[in-house]
Amino acid sequence: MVDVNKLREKAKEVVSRDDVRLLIGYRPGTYGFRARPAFVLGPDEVDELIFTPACVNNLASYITLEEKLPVPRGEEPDLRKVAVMVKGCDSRALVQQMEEKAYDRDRILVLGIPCKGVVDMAKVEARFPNVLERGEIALEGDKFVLSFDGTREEVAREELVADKCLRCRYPTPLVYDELLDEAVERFADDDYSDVSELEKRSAADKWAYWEEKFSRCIRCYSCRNVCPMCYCEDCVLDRLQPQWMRRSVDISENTAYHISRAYHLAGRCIQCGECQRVCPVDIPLMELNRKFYKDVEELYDYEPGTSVENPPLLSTFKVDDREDFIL
Amino acid sequence: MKNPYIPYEVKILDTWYEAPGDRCIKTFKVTFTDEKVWDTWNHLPGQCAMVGIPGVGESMFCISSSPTEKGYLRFSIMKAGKNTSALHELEAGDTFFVRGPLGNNFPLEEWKGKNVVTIGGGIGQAPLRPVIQWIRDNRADYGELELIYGARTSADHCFKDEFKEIIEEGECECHLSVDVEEEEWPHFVGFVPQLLMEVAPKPDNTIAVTCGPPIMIKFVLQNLEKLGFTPDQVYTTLENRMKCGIGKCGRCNVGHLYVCKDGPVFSYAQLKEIPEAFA
Amino acid sequence: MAENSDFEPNIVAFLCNWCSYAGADLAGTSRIQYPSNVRVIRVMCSGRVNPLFVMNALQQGADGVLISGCHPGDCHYMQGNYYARRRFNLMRNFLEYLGVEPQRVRMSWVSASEGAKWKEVIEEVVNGVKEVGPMDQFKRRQLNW
Amino acid sequence: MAVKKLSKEKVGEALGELSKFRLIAPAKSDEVVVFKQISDPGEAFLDYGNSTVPPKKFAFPQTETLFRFMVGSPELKEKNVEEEGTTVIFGLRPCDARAMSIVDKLFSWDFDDPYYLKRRELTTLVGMACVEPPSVNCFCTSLGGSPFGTEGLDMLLTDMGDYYLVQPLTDKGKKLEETLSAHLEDAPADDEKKAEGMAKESEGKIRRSIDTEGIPEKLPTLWDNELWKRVSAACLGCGICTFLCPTCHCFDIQDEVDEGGEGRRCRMWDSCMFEEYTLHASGHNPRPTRRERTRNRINHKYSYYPSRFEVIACVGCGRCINLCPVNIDILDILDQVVDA
Repeated sequence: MVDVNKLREKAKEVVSRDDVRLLIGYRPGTYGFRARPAFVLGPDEVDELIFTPACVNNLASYITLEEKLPVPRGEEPDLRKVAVMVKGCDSRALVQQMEEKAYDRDRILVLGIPCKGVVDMAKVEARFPNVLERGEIALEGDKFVLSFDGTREEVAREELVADKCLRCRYPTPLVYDELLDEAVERFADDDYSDVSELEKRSAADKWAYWEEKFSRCIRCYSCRNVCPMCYCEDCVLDRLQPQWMRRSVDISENTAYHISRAYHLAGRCIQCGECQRVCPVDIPLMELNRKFYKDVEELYDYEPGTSVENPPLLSTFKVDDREDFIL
Repeated sequence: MKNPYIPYEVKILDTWYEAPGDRCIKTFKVTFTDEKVWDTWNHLPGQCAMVGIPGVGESMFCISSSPTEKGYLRFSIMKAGKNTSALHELEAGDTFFVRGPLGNNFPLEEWKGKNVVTIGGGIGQAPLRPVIQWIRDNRADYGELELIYGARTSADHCFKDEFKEIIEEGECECHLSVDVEEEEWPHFVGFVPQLLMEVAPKPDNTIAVTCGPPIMIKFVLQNLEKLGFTPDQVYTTLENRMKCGIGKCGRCNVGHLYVCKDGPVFSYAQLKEIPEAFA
Repeated sequence: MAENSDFEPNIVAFLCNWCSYAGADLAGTSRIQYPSNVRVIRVMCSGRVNPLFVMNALQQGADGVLISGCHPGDCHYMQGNYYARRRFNLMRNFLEYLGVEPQRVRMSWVSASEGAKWKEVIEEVVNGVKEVGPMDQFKRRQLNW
Repeated sequence: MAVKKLSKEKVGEALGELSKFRLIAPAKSDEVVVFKQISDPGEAFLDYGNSTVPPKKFAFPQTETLFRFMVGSPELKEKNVEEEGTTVIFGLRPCDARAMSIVDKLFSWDFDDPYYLKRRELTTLVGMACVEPPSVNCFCTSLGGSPFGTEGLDMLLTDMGDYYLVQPLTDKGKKLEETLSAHLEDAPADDEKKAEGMAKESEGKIRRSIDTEGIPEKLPTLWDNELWKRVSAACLGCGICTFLCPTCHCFDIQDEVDEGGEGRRCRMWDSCMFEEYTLHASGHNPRPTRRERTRNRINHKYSYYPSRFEVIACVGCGRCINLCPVNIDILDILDQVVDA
């Protein structure tokens, strides 16, 4: 576990630097076990910063999310660095963004947090409903320790940990300027069993499965907006000329939306799981992304967000790529 | 009551370009395909209508003809997005759809006996045109009419022929400008707010009406204050993205006012209270 | 899906201008008979085919989609078909994962001289789609209202 | 007439009776509770907290055709809402019903919205009192609502253990009670009193609150306050808070044309948190960042709406708090407004 004092000290040092504009980290949420993103502008604001297993957000999204307003005449654009705290999975978003040349490495300052897993807040809230006063979660050994309302509960790690963490290949950030804790050895691997299982079903079964899910979609676009890889300034979904995706919400358009969203992440999704976490109607979006992830690894031996030097998967090719499916 | 979402079909009687370029402005002179609609159609200067083509969309435009011009409506439309591009394809004899009249109007009844000065910029002259036309057609009811109008170049001037006619007839003071120097331009060179200071209309018993790009309106309002106009003597129109036009869909609000329903005509006295009005 | 002998599928084919379109043209001028279920959309290169095109075709009532380009190495733009190949492979696997039968989305290499191959490809595609029946997964359905 | 009860064993029968209407009830889609049209009473899932998506979509559908046309033809075929028939929304929460009565004001303001109002006229709302507040973030009592609130409802059901206490509240509710009469029995005489006590108890269990006094007047004075930048910094600009809000009513209108030129003009939910919401065709956007959009959302609910309709456009259902991906909490924002 990251020592919170060390984290705040480091944060203070970073935001005090002349070449740093902003530090993005975590602070306690407004109720229960929640944590939320913190945007720290000065050294006097670091005291609320935390890192706990409740810090589920992928803060890499915010680097590209900020609106670029025109710089008023006579003023210089603010080119100072953005400092960001990242877990292992989050750091891969930075790698992938830089691989795609979304920004230069010197625009960001990365505080890496080796991570042994965050909680699935839905599981926590199902297990401990009605916790309003601020509670705390810590990982101690292989148990989550939850303290709230004067009580302390221990729960086995597997029961509350987010699914993505059980498959985590990169618990220690792949890119950082400073590591806030000792590196964590890889403790899990991904066998894609969930994807393989679905692959085996019949076409009709698969469609029935997805139809139920897609028909719930309300197209709030939270899965798109939260995604660190969805940073196009002009999204194909919003375009009216030509309008590829209609705004009306029905099974056809919803399916089209989910195909487009997932396909745009083919070879780019870094498995942070944010899309599935934020979905208000529990569409298992990671099962879509993971299909691509699996195929990309199996067919092209490519793993997104692992090396800045790699060319993006779909902007390159090999002459001997597989083509047994071609007539 | 009629379903307010159902538009009327109109037929284009005549159409011509006011200004050239990528963002060209085309005027459409139209009448209802169903003549009976005229019996219930009542609009006043300043009011708007949703103009569109089923299959493309709808957008809000001011009706740029005065109700004193009988038998037709006029719209002057700048090519900007999907809907306006489709409208620009249309020629005389073609049809499109109109839903309205929507919004409020200039309080021309209240202005009776007063002088009126209009200050327009570019396509912003479109909502001012019905005011001018109304006053020209009810000349005895109003005092002096003074027109101030500018655009980037002389080619960008809207309603060129009508301005020419007004100037030739000498029925009212008319001040024109272009932003940048051009050959054989007999009038003012510079921005509209500068021209306004040059002309310096007197505020006594006078109403100032302005419409144009937001940045122009901002400086015109400042300059009118300098000239001694009080906020309740100054009127302008606002625009925002609109969908329903009847105060339901929510997007066109500036502060607590819906531009489509409470506007588009506002007095500066109203807008001064609303910081969002000039966002 | 039940096999339906009366079923005549709609196939949308995106053909590259330089090879496959010419190949289909050759089939025509050589009077080679092939099934008339295909609606051809000419694109400059198979690399131009955005996966959105495929999805949109299926939404708008196509029962199958074919993308056809030059053989590897023959691309008029040097590499377009290589990119298309990668993109298409992922697309095809993904649609299958959602429950869209793999027979519905196909890709082929047909050169300008392969009029006879064009016929074979079309027969293969049409028969494949006939096997799985009409596309009814995410076709746009106008609701009653 | 004695107060009636509906035994839980007979709920199936009663729902069967009601399925001659368009019957909307909470049901499960995987583990998510959604309101949907049900034909089989067994689908109904009444033992729920609250639905993720509010039942507003049955008065104000997410996508709705206004009229149909053939491209190039002058004929426009108006949608006839009447064809949808009589609708019963069964088992909705009092806050969601109250939200509908709030939104009614907007849709009947000045221009009547024929689609919405017709649908409301055809709809009977059967509420399910919250014996337990469904969420830790419920704050309906701060906004004039209550877990047993009746505003907007035609009938209220209260879970008394083995049966539901049935209280018709309007003529529509009484009519529905008659329709159901074969399945109802007399309730114990003191049940209404008992329910009042349960209401008090449930109200006492609501733990979040805000004093709204003065907020509508104060908000416009905080226009340029730095709090807006702070509270919106984490916002992702998604539509969760607005789409899932039972009082949010903003919509977009778009035309859709199919192969062959058959088209429809339809309206669909839109969100003030989306960038394109206010984007002009010229490229100018009067609300260019999440700061302005967040400010507008709060102002619309807590200042603009009450200034026009004398009621705050929020019912305290807590959905926007529960489901915000980044824990933007409307009560936290309002606290900051009060403190500013």
